[in-house]
Amino acid sequence: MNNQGRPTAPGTVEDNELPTISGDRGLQHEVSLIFELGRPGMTGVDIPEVQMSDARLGGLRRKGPVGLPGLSEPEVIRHYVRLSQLNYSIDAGLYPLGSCTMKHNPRLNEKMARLPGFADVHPLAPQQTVQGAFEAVSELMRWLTTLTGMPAVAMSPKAGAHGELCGLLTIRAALEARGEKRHKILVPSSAHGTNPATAAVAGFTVQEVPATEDGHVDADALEAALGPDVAAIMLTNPNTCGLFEPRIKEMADAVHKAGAYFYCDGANFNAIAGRVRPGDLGVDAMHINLHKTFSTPHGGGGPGAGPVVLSAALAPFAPLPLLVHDGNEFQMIEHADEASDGAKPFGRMCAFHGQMGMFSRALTYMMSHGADGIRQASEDAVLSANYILASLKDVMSAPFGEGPCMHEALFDDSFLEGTGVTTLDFAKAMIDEGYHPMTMYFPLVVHGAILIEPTESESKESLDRFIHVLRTMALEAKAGQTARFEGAPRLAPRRRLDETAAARKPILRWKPKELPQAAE
Amino acid sequence: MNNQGRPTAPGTVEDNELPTISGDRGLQHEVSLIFELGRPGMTGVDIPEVQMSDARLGGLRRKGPVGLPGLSEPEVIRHYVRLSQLNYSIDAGLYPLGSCTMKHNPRLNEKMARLPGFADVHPLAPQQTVQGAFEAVSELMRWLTTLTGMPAVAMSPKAGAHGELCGLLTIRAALEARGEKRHKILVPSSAHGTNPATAAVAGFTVQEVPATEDGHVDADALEAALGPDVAAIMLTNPNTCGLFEPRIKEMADAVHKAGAYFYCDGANFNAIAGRVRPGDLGVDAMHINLHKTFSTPHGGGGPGAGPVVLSAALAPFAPLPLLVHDGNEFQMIEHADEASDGAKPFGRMCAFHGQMGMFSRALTYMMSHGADGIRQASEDAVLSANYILASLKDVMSAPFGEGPCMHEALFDDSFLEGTGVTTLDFAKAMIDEGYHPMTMYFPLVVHGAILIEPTESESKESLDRFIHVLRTMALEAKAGQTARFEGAPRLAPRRRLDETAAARKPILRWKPKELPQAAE
Amino acid sequence: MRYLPLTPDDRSAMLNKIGVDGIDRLFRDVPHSAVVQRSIFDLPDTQGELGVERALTKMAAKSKVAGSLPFFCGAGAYRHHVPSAVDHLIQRSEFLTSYTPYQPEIAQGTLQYLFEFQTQVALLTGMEVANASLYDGSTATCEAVQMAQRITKRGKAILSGGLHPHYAETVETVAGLSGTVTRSPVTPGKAEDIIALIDDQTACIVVQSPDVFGLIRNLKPIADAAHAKGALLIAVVTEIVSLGLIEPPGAQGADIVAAEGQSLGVGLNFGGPYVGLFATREKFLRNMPGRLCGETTDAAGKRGYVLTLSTREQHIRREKATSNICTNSGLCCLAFTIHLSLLGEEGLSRLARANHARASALADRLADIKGVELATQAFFNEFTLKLPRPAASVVDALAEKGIVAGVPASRLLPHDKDVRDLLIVAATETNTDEDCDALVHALSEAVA
Amino acid sequence: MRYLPLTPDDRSAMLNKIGVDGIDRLFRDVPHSAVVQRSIFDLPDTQGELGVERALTKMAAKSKVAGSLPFFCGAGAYRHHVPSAVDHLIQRSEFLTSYTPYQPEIAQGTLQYLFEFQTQVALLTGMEVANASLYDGSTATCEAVQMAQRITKRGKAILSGGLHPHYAETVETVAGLSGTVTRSPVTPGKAEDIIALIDDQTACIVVQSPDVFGLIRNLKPIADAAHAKGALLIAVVTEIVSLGLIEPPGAQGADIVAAEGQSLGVGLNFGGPYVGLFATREKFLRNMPGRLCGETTDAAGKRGYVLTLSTREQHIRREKATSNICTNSGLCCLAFTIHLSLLGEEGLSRLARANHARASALADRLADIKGVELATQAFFNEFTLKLPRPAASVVDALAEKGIVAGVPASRLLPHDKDVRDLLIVAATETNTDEDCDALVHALSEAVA
Ligand SMILES: Cc1ncc(COP(=O)(O)O)c(C=O)c1O
Ligand SMILES: Cc1ncc(COP(=O)(O)O)c(C=O)c1O
Repeated sequence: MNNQGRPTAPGTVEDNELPTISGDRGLQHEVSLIFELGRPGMTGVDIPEVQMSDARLGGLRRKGPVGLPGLSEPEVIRHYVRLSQLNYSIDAGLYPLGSCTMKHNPRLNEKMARLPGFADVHPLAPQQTVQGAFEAVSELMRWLTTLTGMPAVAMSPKAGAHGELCGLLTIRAALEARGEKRHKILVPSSAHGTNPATAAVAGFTVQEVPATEDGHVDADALEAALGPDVAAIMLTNPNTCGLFEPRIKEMADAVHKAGAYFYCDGANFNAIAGRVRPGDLGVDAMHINLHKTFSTPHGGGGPGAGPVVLSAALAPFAPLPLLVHDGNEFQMIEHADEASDGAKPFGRMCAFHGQMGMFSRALTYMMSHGADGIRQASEDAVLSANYILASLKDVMSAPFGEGPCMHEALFDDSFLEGTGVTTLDFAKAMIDEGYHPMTMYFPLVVHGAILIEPTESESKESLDRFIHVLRTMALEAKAGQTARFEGAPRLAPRRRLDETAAARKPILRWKPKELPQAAE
Repeated sequence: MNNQGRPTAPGTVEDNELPTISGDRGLQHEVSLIFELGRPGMTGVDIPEVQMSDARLGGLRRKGPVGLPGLSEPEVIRHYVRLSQLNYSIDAGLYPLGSCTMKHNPRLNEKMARLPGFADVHPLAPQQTVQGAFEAVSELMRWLTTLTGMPAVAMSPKAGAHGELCGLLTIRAALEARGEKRHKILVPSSAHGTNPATAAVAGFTVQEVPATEDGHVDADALEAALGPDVAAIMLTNPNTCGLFEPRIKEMADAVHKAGAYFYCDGANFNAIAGRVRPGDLGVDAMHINLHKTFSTPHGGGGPGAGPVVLSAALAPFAPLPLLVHDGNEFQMIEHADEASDGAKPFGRMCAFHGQMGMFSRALTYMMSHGADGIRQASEDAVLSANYILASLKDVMSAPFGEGPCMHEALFDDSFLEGTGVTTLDFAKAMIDEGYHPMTMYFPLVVHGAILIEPTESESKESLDRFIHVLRTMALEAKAGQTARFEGAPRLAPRRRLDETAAARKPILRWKPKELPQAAE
Repeated sequence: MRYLPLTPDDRSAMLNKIGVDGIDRLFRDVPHSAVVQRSIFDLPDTQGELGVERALTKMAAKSKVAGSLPFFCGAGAYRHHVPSAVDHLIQRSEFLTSYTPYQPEIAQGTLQYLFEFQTQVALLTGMEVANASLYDGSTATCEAVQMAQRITKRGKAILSGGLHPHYAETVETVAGLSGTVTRSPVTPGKAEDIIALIDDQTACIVVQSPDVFGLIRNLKPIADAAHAKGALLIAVVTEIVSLGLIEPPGAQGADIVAAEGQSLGVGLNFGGPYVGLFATREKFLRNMPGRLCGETTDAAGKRGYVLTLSTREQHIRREKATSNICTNSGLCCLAFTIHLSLLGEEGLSRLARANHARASALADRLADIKGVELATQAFFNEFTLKLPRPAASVVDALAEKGIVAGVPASRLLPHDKDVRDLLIVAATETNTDEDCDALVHALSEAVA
Repeated sequence: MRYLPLTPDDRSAMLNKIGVDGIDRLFRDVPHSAVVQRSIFDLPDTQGELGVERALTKMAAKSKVAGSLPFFCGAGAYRHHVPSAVDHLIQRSEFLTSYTPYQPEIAQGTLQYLFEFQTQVALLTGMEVANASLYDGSTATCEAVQMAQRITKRGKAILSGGLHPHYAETVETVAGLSGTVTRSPVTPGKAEDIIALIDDQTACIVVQSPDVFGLIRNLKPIADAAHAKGALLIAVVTEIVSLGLIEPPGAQGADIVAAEGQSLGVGLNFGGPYVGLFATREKFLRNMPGRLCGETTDAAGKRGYVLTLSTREQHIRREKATSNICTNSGLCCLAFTIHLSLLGEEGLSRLARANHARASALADRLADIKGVELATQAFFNEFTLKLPRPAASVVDALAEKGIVAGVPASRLLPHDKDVRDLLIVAATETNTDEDCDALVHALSEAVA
């Protein structure tokens, strides 16, 4: 999730420590920009010089240099190794980002994704030569449709938001096929930002549906908002407050009765996979973030994959390409007129066939867990979140009461009232304790939200340590012992960064110095 | 090299900083022992339960548990990732350990070593099925013998010291074949500890040869020590003071004239590879540390490989196994009587055929560099060491004057005299500056030795930064500004460790607590 | 299960603390009828690494690996040699298993490489600013069109016939919602007269160079014509290595560059994940889609990096955002930027020249085959051949012999009769002389 | 050259600073006659990754990979499945590219895993202390004999006939210098009466269990007899996984355990690098060879680890050291310890049982073949068959068919006529049912 970084314009701090000569501090190095390193002519890749004429370049040969620095391999490796050492990671610690499902990324996934038969395969190679890759995609499709109880799945979306777009365009096509033009999408106020943004991209207008006091979508308000102009609702379930929507089937029925479709944001599927099938809840389309529920690594921001499972009503409108098996071999249908009767693909989401590199990882995860392991993982994720909720609710403030929650525990900042400590301070102090902060200020429906998703990957011992630290921090804050919150983090590679200044006068790239640098 | 850690029993230090609740500090985590984690029954490897009877275990089935902890994969990964984050590495910074040749370890080496045709091959598989692996070994042999100008090479020794042993046993066998029993080995006082230790293991007695004032072996003393009881000299060249022995040929001639052999410790081959052939210097046997000169990674202490090149006089006595090519295919001769006429192998150094995993890496290095690149690497290594010497000699003290040196620059501690700062303090303060200390207190022939080997892998910019830091430190020390040396390092994961206590009451393993731990 | 650290005892203790008597209690809000048992899923149980590895290895072995045979497919995805350091570095836990860098104090590693990536993309394309990646080249093109529509407040987008058909289809599907999209007809090996199509309703012209047939396009006149009518020129690049040798779109007047970065660091991956590069002029900054990383200082005055200008993004602006993108191509950016850092100016230039030289030599040899014509005269590492037979059948015949000759144009444009005999052939530094010999030989036979 | 960061300009500037006018000046101490030119070496020049990779990949492809066919070789090196986490973790820069941990403040990662490794080895072998590794099992055995010679101040070492012949030859070669080494004759599938050979000159008895023919040996009586004469029992283990199922040597009275750790984490590697495990009783501590890591505290009172008792080692004691070893098997220790940490008690036990079950079932099927006899009755995952023909020829014949049946005993003992027909067969968790079927089928044919 992505609301963790409320702009901060921190004051300055003083460092009383004896500074080092180098600026480095033990194992932590200051890292120059790659552009500040390097010498002309140097390279980290040896490529033989070739004879080449300009005759075939249409007169468009590059006139000047690109401006890239030249470094040897050892320097490049050191640069990136040092950079990596400035990062937190799941491998190094608990990463309780609510809505993000920062679970363990098994190493076997990485190994399998690198099998040449999956990785060194071209998307437009003759189809008879890439049957192994097709088989992997097809196997993953089987797992996804089986686990969700949905008849079809569109594989090309490249992440959750792209999946949302795919889902809404499918709905649009289905409506058009019915000869209807509905322009409105209902989105709860607790929805993730991608939901309204996607609705807008897909050419719809967004109408917000309020939440109830207890963190659910107001089903009555939703029903009241339904009408002939409503194309679909976009509902997250479990929702972004970490709660299962108890009236979900009722809402689905109402939506269908109103001639609209039920798009489910499946970002939180990790709470229910193997225990609940969205298809049984009346869902028409749902994206699945393979990079959340199915453990493909987040990689510092991506890539992901967002396949969209579809109900029978929507399946015919799935976008190109379509993977089919003719009883003999797999075939990727890339053009509408090659598709089977009844298929009315709405178009194409992107070049080629989707995120194969993520598919092989997710499939490895699924085969490793098995259906029993996936169910157990969901249960453990929910259990761990409830354990945290139960262990912290007396010292922090849980806006929606006693629980149970699903896979994430939501707190608000009322426990910090009057302490001078904000949710942000609290989060930054966690950094000094060796933890990545949780998601904060999201969802928007509670004040100063603190959303903790431990996932199923933490041991009880790890959860207990985490709880101990958070309890102690909460108690200290309430007792007026605020030293560790002031100006935190103190022990990270950087103190708080000035986000306001960054936005006011954006410096978005390195630029060569105007004047040639004086020689050393 | 291995004399860096003079036992220290540091005083205690005080930490005025606000301690964290968790004990962790930002990105740096405290790490429990693996035995302090885990729960019974848990495992990080899923292996199906099988039916098994005891009938075939000869009544020796294990009676009790081993006592290993049970952890899941995520916990194991976190454990080792966190541990790794407490380490310095070449990849992260300059590692100027004299005599250790901490050069860049190319990633291609790692990739090639993992080719299944090299890695997933059994040493006793039918020889006709492992021709690819044999070819790689044979290619490496060609490179080694060509670069050294020696006719033969024994490939099985597992590291430098093992190579020394192989060399001395070859010499022993050659002497025996001549019907001679000579019991003495001459070893310069500057020699690495493995030299005398190996001589002892090989059943020889050691006689020290002194060094001259200018850091060379005293050739006159050496000649005087030669006699009918001397089996060999063991000479390091370039020597451990980082100097090429100018009278080496003279010494070799004298040795040969006295009926003895010239064993050369090739640990410092990186200074001269591609420019000087030890065969041309009169060397009879020399080990090559593939983990130094040829970039196989040091891996926190090993593994290495120490092939020994042999002169024509010694070649017949090389140990088993012997790799030959019969014009048709490769064959590994594993028994003396299968060897060609004239071969009189002295025995066997170890099971199987040597360190294949290191061979493939070293071969990759050689093929990547080419003979020109190897020569250039040696020149750059020597150039960089001289650059450091020239840049520091005015503020530090170079015992052997103006240079030039070879691949490493030697200083003594006279520049610290009267400052209260020791070589050890100086080294530990480098840690705070983001550097690994250099080799210290070795070689033994100078006081408080500081031996800096930058290797060819550092850019000029990196050398300049390093020089700047060391200059500043030296000047500060001399100016009586000793704050940064007292109790250094301050910024590493640990302050100075009590080595005296560790040796006095050794705790060499974790032990289960006597009493069952109280439940939390 | 090796990935799940809780034991049965742990679970009991935790349920106890929570104060419920079973896990089902935690799922009490799930409608009763929607609770399913394990048995409903016709799927296997937990499997150890060994079993999974065996099954997947067997499956993967049913694909013919590009690196194991003479291989000449391009058309938007290019096989280049990726230095071994790249894969080693991107697998470091701290890069691989970290999230989007929203906590900059402990994410400077990711943030700095994004800043460097943005700089590299700007330099390569000759533009002023670049973002921290989009999904891939096709979706980047789509975002570019939508951005042009926003900036110009016009709806009409004109796509060159040389734009990769998958890209064109993607733009039609999505940007077709916010305006109209017109595709100019295909003119293989020739530059269409696209200038004639520009009118004062036109938001943008989208031109790919080298185009899908390999042809290098001269963008300057198009840019001038577009600007004269108040329209923007969107330049598309599917083979980013070409910019090591060819004049960048920025120098030719492009307003937005949308490119595929897969050629550097990423690999083929059967089509994804790839990395969308997106660059534009500074003045359009606040209309850009995607994340941006910017320089700032921390409270101690040290230089540092943060995600910035997020008021353009969905998590702040919701339905008014410049795009709905959230997860992007982070790790592929890293692979891209490491590969490019390794190459540097000299390496990139040599790589580009090696590609062009190889493709040129191969084109000459193939054009010498009787009945085969070279349709593309100016190209980088990819060209189009006109064969005397339908190209698809030739490709199939050669595939039988273990040679992958290229992409038949009919695979991308099945309805265009004119392209039936066209074969799109790419050659890179990874093709050996033997590969080329094999192709020349087999193609000669196939068309004889 | 991609690995060399100095440019020609840098080199000039540096020479300048040094004050010499050319690199040759720095080599002035090299005798003139020994200075050679590049041209003297008949070796190729610098090559890029692509070229090196191509050449080596081609070379490697000439080996038949164990994992690609039914494969049953053991005899001191065993093919086990190594969890993917192992290779990922050992490749972390901080482990791979660090030196021996002589600066403990910035090497706690290495030191702590060595401490954990020592503990694991002690636990597995049932001994009190273990060191931080030796090169491999064979050299560890050799060091054990030398250590016994030092402790007992006696020279005679008696080697069981069941000791791996390579190990025996290694001991003879090296420990033969510091005493006499006697090899008891080979008694395949049976335990020799080694006790009879012990006298009061005996420093140690060296017994391997399971022995080279797979036989599990009962060590207790030998230990008792040895101790009665003041000799030490050295137990050798070449298949460390066996200790997940079999009573450890420590519990049977062994004084020193020398073992090969290759089975866990390391892989086959064509014979090396492997990892020598070495454990003994606390009272012999100061006679141990190799590095030791110990617990201590730092100046701030925090627990930490250091290399310790280095007064035993060559860098301090020189010719009086307990061994000449310096570089050991660091990274292989790490692989071993990670694999064992992943397995844990339960995983190791299951792994061991799976191995035994598979080998037992295979032994039964092979023994059913007419003319084939099972020579080893008590074994772990390896057993010896008596064939009706020389085993070497059978192995060759099966290799032709793509099946590697095992190691013919004659390969290890060519001069022992009695073993000519013996085939040593190992089966592990990596052998599938199909592998076993193929072996049974092919062997039936070969001996028919
Ligand atoms: C609830 C929710 N919906 C949608 C998304 C968007 O998914 P993606 O980032 O894969 O585009 C996210 C991811 O942050 C999310 O948490
Ligand atoms: C000069 C010298 N000789 C010998 C050796 C021993 O080599 P190894 O550690 O490979 O056994 C070393 C290594 O430290 C050394 O520096």
